Amino acid sequence: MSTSSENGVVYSRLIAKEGDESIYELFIGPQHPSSGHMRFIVRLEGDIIVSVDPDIGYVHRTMEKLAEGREVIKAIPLLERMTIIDSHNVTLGLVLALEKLLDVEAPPRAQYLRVLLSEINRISSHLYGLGIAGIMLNHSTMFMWAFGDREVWIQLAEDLTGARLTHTYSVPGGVRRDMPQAFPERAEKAIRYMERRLKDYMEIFLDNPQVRSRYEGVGVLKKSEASRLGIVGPNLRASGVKYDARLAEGYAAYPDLEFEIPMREDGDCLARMQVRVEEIRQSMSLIRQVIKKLPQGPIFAEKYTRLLPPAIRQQVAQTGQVKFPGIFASLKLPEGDAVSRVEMGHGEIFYHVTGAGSTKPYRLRVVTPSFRNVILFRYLMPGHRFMDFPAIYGSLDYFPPEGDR
Amino acid sequence: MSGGEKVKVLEETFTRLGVQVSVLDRRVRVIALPESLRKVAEEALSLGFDHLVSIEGIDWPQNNTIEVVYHAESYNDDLRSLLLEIRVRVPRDNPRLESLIDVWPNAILLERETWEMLGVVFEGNPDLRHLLLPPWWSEIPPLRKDYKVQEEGIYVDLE
Amino acid sequence: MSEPIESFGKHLKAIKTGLKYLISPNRITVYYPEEYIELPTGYRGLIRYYPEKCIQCSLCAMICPAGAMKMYRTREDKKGRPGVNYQRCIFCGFCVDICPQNALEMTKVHDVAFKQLEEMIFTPEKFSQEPVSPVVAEGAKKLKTVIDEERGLRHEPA
Amino acid sequence: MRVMNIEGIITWLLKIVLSPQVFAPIVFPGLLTALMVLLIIIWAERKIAARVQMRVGPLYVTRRLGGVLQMLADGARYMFQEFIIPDSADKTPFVVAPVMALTLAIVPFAFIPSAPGFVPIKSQYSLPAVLALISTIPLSVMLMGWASNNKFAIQGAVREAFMGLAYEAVVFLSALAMGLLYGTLDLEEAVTKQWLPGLLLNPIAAFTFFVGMVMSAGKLPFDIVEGEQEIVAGPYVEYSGIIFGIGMGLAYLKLYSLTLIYSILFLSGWNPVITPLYSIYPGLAGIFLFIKSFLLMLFIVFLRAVYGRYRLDQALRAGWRVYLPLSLIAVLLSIFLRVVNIV
Repeated sequence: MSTSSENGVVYSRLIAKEGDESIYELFIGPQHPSSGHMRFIVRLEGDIIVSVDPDIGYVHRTMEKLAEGREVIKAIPLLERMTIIDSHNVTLGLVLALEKLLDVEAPPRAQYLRVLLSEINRISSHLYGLGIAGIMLNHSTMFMWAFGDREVWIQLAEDLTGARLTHTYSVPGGVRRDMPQAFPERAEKAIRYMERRLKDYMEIFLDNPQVRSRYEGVGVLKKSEASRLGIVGPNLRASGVKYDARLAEGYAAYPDLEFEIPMREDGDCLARMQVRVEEIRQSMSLIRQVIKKLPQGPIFAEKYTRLLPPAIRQQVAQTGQVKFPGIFASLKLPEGDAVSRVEMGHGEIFYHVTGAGSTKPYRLRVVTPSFRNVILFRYLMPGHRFMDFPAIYGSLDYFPPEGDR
Repeated sequence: MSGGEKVKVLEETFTRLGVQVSVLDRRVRVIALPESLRKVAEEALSLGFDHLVSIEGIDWPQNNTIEVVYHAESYNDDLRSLLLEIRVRVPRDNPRLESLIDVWPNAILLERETWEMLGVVFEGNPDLRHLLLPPWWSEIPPLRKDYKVQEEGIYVDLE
Repeated sequence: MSEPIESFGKHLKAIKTGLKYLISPNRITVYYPEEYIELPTGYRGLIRYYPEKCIQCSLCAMICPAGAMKMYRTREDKKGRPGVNYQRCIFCGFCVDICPQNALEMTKVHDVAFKQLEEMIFTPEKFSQEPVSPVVAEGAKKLKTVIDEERGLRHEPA
Repeated sequence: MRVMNIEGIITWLLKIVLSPQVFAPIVFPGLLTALMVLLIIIWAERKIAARVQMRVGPLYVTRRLGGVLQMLADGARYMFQEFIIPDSADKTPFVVAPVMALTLAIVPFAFIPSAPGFVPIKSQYSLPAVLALISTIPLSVMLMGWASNNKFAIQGAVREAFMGLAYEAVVFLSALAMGLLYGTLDLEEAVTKQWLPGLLLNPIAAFTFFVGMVMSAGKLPFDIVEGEQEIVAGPYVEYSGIIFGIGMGLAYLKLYSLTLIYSILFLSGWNPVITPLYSIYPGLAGIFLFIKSFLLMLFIVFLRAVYGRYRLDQALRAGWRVYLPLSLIAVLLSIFLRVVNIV
């Protein structure tokens, strides 16, 4: 097998090495302060990591098998449990694929509301990532600040959808709740507060010389390697690849909103964290644009509101809370399959839904960003010191329940 | 080269390889045979699809085959809105395929998952062991249709 | 430690930021049992069932993703009435949204505790009583959350 | 046999207790205040970190005082918790090591003067004696790590050895610089010689001693020995119950004795002596020494809310490449100041 790296990837680092007696084997096990719900078999030579074998699957809930055994609409709250900190982005991919299969189109106002909740979730997912990266360096202030300020965005999501984390907001045909009256002004205040707080984050965490010395030049992922290993999300954009599923797919209302893709060239831990902070700023500007440009009109597809009795249709228009038609309990998926890609906080999620004419999907394939980033643990770690392990782990923003599905 | 011509170029190169090509909404679907899989993969790599998004197995017990679906993607600007889908059918009782690790390095984990979930053996994959399931998993691969999951009704009868 | 002077300046800036918040902390703690937060309208809490509106169409039991809503049938009434099992319920609100008669409604109660697991299974009779939050019953102070530019989340007496 | 009446015995006892040899090490800057400082400092650390981090910190133990007795509750919990000795561990050193570490952390109070003329053991080598005792504590921590026969504990013990190398030389050299400056190695004389606080006389030594102190106490940003995120709790991973409590309190006791040394050498010790108090009882006159070291500890503990953790090799590199040369410069500066006989 070629170990040359002409196509950019060093193959020898892809295979976990067996230990001989000079190798010190440490199990950073599922029960460990900084391992999350997974285990790493770390092989050390002195202080230098020889190889890391990520052993995932401790939170594997067989989502794909469960989705095959239930009606289609039930797959949405099921698959939301893969990443509840970014729950709208994780189910949006499935809803888009189902809309292609059921050939229904969400009205423009629903498209904008989807972007609104997606960006709120992206900010709270990035804050979660910043907090975990902070506590991995034992910087408890960054952890508490990130999780404290995340409450502001969770509060906004709660006003919009009625649930803090697991909103189940998008369904095939549109969204379930309209934007409340007081929402725009509260969102504006949250954005101004967050802009001020990001400056404090930079001063106490990212520009703190102690954190800089832990992050700079550590876990460098070269541009060619990132693209060849199929890395996604901020980890990819920090290595200089300008790719974002929102540009590639142009779903929801993203084509008619302007946003740039923050990027870095050097691909080390610091670049990844800086990309996440800048993406928070981008998401806030997107929220401002959505609130300004939000079109009037229905939030649920005409094809389904037509089936509601007139009294309920009147009530929906008045309360802004959508009611489902009876057939939602047993939507029939036609023959054929559909594919969708959505940009989550952690990266690009991929759905492939195959229907076979029954109410249950024949096969539902989902590849989450964390599953695509797992290979980085094995690829990036060799050659670093043992104390770089939590720094790299924190900067990758890996989320075990999402990686295991 | 705009998206349209790009798709045409893809179509010609693959039809020259003697595989069935069809274009759906922004997806180039290639139905390949197990023998021509490596040729198609190397061709796709040279065209710019330099990494895999997913390797998926679909179990069709009716016609006794397992269909392995590769989705390849590219990050450069002209190809990024396109997805290359390669479908290969292998017999259900002895599903064997050639491992594509040296074409697409990130297949190393995806192949492990498909082997574990559907029993498709990828020859040449150096460490084909359990990834998500516990190491002592001995039942049939769970994503096969004959691995039944217990269903539940909606009625509960009181006294 | 390259360019020590500049990094020393940054050390001081980090300590200054810490001191700034030491002097004027922006705490977001709510002392829960003594105070509780008044939740926004449309909050998805425990469900309330109105038996008189229900037409026993069992759509809610069919759509429930977690299999929490079941139709409890007795010998005399074959169609059955819905009852929820809060061990499984995920508060997604699908049942409320599909009910054609608005016989199900979500309250703002979310902090009910149960001593035994069996208590969490609500038969139709128990399901039709209004759930009561223990904190409100004890008369805790009601607060409402305000998002404020300076301090982020602030809680004012509602 | 002279019959000692009751008052005789009481006055005799009182004389013993109030004598410097007993009062200083046991009561004032010594054991009792050390334990009381231990409780207050850990509580203050959690409260300060909580204030910076948008939360409240310990509260429910004594609600009106803001949970100040929280540490007492924790201490009692450790006291009554059964400590488990793993059978794979080496039993006797496993239990003896933390106790030895605690004694080594408390013995330095025998040399620390708390007021002019009020020192338990009067000797002109009290400074090197204290520092020598404090530098033996890492040995017992290594023994703890080695005896618990656990992979993470051994990693922790090796880290303790490495860190010991990083800061020991720096602390000794900066203390030597001050000894040279004052022309004496006796702590009490050092204070009398400071017509200007040592900090202003030799700021470089003050800075290097401060950093060396933070490193040796294992406080952030040099919290490397107990790196939770890498090696769970370092040498203390197999410990539970009171020997774990001792292990945890050890770092703070070491910090307390080092801050006392720091305020004696650099912040002119107990200098503004309150003469009326001195005439009543010399032991308490040194209250300023305690206040200065307490404030210094509060600042060091506040650093926890500002910093993460350095890598082991970065701490070593800083120790050897930055602070050791700095402390050598400090020695040269003291020699120069001595020649100019500024003191």
